[in-house]
Amino acid sequence: MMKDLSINIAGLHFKNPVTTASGTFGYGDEFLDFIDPGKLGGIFVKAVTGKNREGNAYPRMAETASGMLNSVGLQNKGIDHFCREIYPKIRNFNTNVIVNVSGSTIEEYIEVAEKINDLDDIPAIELNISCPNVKLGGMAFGTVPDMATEVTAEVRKVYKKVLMVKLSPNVTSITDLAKAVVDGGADAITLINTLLGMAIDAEKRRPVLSTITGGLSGPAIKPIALRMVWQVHKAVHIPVIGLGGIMNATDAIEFILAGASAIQVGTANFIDPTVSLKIVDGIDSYMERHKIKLVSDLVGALRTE
Amino acid sequence: MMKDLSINIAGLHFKNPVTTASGTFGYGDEFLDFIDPGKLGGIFVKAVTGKNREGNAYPRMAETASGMLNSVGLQNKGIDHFCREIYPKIRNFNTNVIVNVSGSTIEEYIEVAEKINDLDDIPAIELNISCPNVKLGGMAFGTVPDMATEVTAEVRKVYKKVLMVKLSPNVTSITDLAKAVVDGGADAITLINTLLGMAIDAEKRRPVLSTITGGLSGPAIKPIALRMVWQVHKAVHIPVIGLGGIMNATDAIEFILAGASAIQVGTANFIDPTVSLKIVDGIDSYMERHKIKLVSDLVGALRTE
Amino acid sequence: MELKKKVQDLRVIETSRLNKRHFILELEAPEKLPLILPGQFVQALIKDSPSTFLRRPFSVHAVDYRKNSLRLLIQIKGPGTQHLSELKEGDPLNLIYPLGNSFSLPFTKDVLLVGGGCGVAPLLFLAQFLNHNNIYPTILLGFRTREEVSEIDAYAASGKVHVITDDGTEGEKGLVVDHSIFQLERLPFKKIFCCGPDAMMKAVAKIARMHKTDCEVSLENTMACGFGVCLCCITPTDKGNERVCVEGPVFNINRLKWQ
Amino acid sequence: MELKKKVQDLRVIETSRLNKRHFILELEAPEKLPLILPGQFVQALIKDSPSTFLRRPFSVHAVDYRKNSLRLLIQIKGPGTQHLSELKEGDPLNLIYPLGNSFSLPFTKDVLLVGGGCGVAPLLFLAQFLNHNNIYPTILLGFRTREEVSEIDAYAASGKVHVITDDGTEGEKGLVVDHSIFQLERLPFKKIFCCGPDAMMKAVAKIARMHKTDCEVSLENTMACGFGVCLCCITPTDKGNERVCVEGPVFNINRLKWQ
Ligand SMILES: Cc1cc2nc3c(=O)[nH]c(=O)nc-3n(C[C@H](O)[C@H](O)[C@H](O)COP(=O)(O)OP(=O)(O)OC[C@H]3O[C@@H](n4cnc5c(N)ncnc54)[C@H](O)[C@@H]3O)c2cc1C
Ligand SMILES: Cc1cc2nc3c(=O)[nH]c(=O)nc-3n(C[C@H](O)[C@H](O)[C@H](O)COP(=O)(O)OP(=O)(O)OC[C@H]3O[C@@H](n4cnc5c(N)ncnc54)[C@H](O)[C@@H]3O)c2cc1C
Ligand SMILES: Cc1cc2nc3c(=O)[nH]c(=O)nc-3n(C[C@H](O)[C@H](O)[C@H](O)COP(=O)(O)O)c2cc1C
Ligand SMILES: Cc1cc2nc3c(=O)[nH]c(=O)nc-3n(C[C@H](O)[C@H](O)[C@H](O)COP(=O)(O)O)c2cc1C
Ligand code: FES
Ligand code: FES
Repeated sequence: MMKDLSINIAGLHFKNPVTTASGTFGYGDEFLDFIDPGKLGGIFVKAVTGKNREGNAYPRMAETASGMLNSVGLQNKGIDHFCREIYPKIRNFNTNVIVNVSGSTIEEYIEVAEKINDLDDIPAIELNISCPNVKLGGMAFGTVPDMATEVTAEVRKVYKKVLMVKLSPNVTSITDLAKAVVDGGADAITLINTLLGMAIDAEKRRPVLSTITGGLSGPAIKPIALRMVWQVHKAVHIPVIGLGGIMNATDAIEFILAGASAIQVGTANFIDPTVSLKIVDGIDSYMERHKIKLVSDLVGALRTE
Repeated sequence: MMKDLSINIAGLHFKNPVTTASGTFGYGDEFLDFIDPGKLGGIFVKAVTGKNREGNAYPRMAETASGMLNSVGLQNKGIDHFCREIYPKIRNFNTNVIVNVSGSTIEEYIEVAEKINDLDDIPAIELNISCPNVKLGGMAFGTVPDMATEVTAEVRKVYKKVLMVKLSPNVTSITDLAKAVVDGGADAITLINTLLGMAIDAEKRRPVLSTITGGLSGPAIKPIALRMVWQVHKAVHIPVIGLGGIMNATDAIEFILAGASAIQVGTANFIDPTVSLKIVDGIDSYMERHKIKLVSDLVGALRTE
Repeated sequence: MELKKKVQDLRVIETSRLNKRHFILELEAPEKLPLILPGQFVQALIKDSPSTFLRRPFSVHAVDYRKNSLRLLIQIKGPGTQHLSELKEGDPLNLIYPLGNSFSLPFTKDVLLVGGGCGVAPLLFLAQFLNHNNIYPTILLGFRTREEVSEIDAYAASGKVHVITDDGTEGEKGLVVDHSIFQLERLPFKKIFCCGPDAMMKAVAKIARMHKTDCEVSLENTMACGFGVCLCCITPTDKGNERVCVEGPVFNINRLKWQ
Repeated sequence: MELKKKVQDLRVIETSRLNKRHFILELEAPEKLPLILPGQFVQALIKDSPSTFLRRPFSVHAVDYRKNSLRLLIQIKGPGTQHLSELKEGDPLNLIYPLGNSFSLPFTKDVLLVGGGCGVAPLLFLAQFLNHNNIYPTILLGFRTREEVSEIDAYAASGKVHVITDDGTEGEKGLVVDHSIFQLERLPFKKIFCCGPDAMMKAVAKIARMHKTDCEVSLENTMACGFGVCLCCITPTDKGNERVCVEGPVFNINRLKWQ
């Protein structure tokens, strides 16, 4: 059967709906031993901020039931280093290379977005207004609708290509936030970032993470992520990119059925660095089995009647 | 070593900090083959509403990674049936029998609370303003601070014994909600109820639950629950009762260290109906090992300096 | 005999493959078995499997009070049953049991048992129980194909057995309701006990109603607890939503509000 | 030889218990082993264990290129290592390997290896590697007690071995830094390689600094990925926060900013 796995998001062509999540795929180079990024729909690289950031102190990780907490805290060498050192190495991956843009102030978001706008081979950015791991680090923008609209609108003014906004799940109403970024001019919405959690070492009577709380990811959060993708897909008319605990093709298809035009593989990359390609293959066989020619026909195709 | 596991919550004496969560322990009677409820600090019985409710349609359950979704929807036979048929059977359990009070309107909460106020052997109620599984079913009260204050204050007027309020984790700021119910006159705060989630059957392309979304419980949510207990413990001066994914004594101690004066065992009861007593024993040996005489010395004793 | 429910580690004393998808687990209790009735089930804890958080329900397939052992007949469906199929002699298996109500002792000798797929599991136990009460039922068993037809000798010792397979490779061909037994103008049975997939039970129930024959079915359902506290396993009945794990799994079709 | 990292199912060809808490796993690769250097590690996938979601890192203890096999020396700590201790010959174990940097080839023959607990794991491989380069190091191994002293013959074949136990039941008594080797006024070593618990490495580093002896340590750390993408495993160095799984696990103590 002839199948078409390609997806169009705000005019941008993805050869398939499988991409990798920011912060779990480095800048792609660490994966070259394992997979060819050119076989993916796209890759979302690690968060870039205005200046160099050392991130949080160690320990930054705690394992939890079917998941993990992290408190990396946006460690990166800043936008200028990115443009100079990283961009030349990754611009020719044969896929959509999308940069996750983070900041503490609107000015910082604007600065980073403006500089990335000048990079020819970066077709889109993902505005991270949802990182729970830095003080003043975005999550405030991601939990108050007016602020979400404002930061999106300000970046929209300087960024001319595809503007995606990544939402935080730590909110009462995810649809309010989604509508807020649509109002700000977003072209697509990514969700979800991590849920704010905590781990304790009972023997030492201490928090496991240096930051006490951190971001929860992995299969544990999949039910929450699926619910939010479904709610946002119904509430707004721009495309949704779904993630949260995707470990295999079945999980990916669940997100697509719930309304995701594309999906991101996050924590699963740590457990199997080849998993994203297996998911592409798995979606292919699902379509074969269910006689579906266009993957886009599956987007939001959940039967609820 | 002489140890004292007892806890005092708003004047109410608990012989130990281990209780069972509403909706996971029936009315206690189904557990009599497995354990003696008299050995527990208390039991929180199934939600009681004003009138008989049939709850939601089948299927009401979906298994998820380290957790489950339910959409029972407060099925119960109403407060009058409770007073007449259930209360006489459970009033003499040698422990604190606490009733979870639910409703769709403030009037309904008041009606139920008033009637329970007249039952001599029920020393406390737990106001459930957080059930995600019924339309107009409490969650609205649990996500808007003003409404949370109002329903608590109205019930406070008619309910003279210990008033606990159970919060929903599906909010941007759990501390705002906690402060709101303190303002309303709550004596203690229980958290967390379930997180709103969703499960999809990819093969059938349908939601698994008849209600599409449902409440997520089990170890998957423990990191989120711990974080909220910690935040609320620091933000308010009334006792906190903690739950969410507690499977064993170590989990229970983590909640106590984070600030819970007592804990509830929920979903774990389904997997091992004797687990609550094992947790009492496990806390005892932890205290022995760490040379702690009063369990109350562990409450909020997390070292974060 | 004790009537209490237990949470107990039993020990695998025999495992045997019936065919590619079905196997038998024989489990020995560490002490005297409680009284178990036909139609009752157990909740098995699947340890060490990351993809099974909740217990899994299985009907009791046979009981041996002298050996203090019980048998389960299990069809491999997903990770839980896969894991159980890999248990070895001597391995422990934690059960909550016995759970649920049971098939009722009929007031007639003209009894038909109908089972399909892994729905045959409780019927062997039921047939033997009927034998103890001097009833020798007719037993109609449906299978997908010849390869899956199994334990016929055991059933034959308890009643008259008919087999039907989807593909006709053994016995008659078709679904159980296609069997010639049901084509008679008057059904020669006063009581039917039925267990199998939903669709099959509904089809049998329809025939039973047509012939005004009394019929009990054992419902499947997704269960979280299995002992009545979670209210996840309900089915609509004449008394409202009832729990399949306590008021069931066996229901008289008159009481059910099947869609 | 290939230098690529691999994700691969290896097969257990030998398991042996050294003592109650330690065991060896020998694993055979399905094809030619890539080049592995001493100090490098593997990330092992613990399948079928509900309490281990992430992989677990282990140093390579020995490599046999002719057999295409490698050995791990593992201390049982929690559910992951417990599960590995129950693997049987023939079982598959999925690894990502080889990961991390390696100990450097020293420009001297006066080399001391110091290991404590499961920190001895990479030292056997390192000693053999040094031997290939005509260096026969002194090897100081610390154990809790006599019962845990193991593989001394293997080490003795590669250098001069000293043992110290916490309780003095074998060799000298005390922590490794209490050993008489370190009590000399001038250390007769120009290079120290050290691996063990944090506290031990810090104590050894202190002595090395005092004597101005070059010293490399292999850091432990909690890792999510193990191949450089999650940034969970950092340690502060002279170049800022560096990844223990890529820029390490081996660091020269001059570069570390230990508290
Ligand atoms: C009272 C009762 C008695 C049972 N007796 C037996 C028995 O004697 N022998 C036997 O082989 N099986 C029996 N079952 C079914 C058995 O419980 C399931 O097949 C088993 O739980 C599947 O677990 P799994 O992890 O292998 O597969 P899962 O991955 O959990 O499920 C695989 C597939 O089966 C479906 N499924 C799972 N559980 C159920 C269920 N309870 N009802 C309907 N569909 C389900 C799922 O939707 C999924 O599509 C019984 C069920 C009940 C409720
Ligand atoms: C680069 C590297 C090489 C290693 N080499 C070896 C080796 O050769 N042999 C060996 O036995 N072990 C080695 N370890 C340690 C080993 O990875 C852990 O003991 C193992 O992951 C524990 O898993 P578990 O599930 O059994 O226990 P868990 O339940 O995960 O942990 C048990 C206890 O050990 C602590 N712990 C777990 N992982 C680590 C860690 N990475 N660092 C410090 N403390 C930890 C936990 O805090 C907990 O208190 C190495 C670790 C690293 C980072
Ligand atoms: C170690 C780690 C680092 C992360 N860093 C970032 C980041 O820099 N920017 C961002 O938007 N999200 C970051 N995330 C969040 C993921 O992109 C993703 O939203 C989240 O992990 C949920 O998906 P998952 O369950 O598939 O991992 C990070 C997650 C992890 C685990
Ligand atoms: C099947 C089921 C039914 C529940 N019913 C109620 C209820 O009636 N009232 C209530 O306040 N919480 C109810 N809960 C929520 C639990 O009391 C508890 O808050 C939640 O499950 C988290 O704890 P756990 O992870 O330990 O189960 C229910 C939970 C489950 C799983
Ligand atoms: S499965 Fe819990 S009530 Fe039936
Ligand atoms: S463990 Fe992920 S970067 Fe080191």
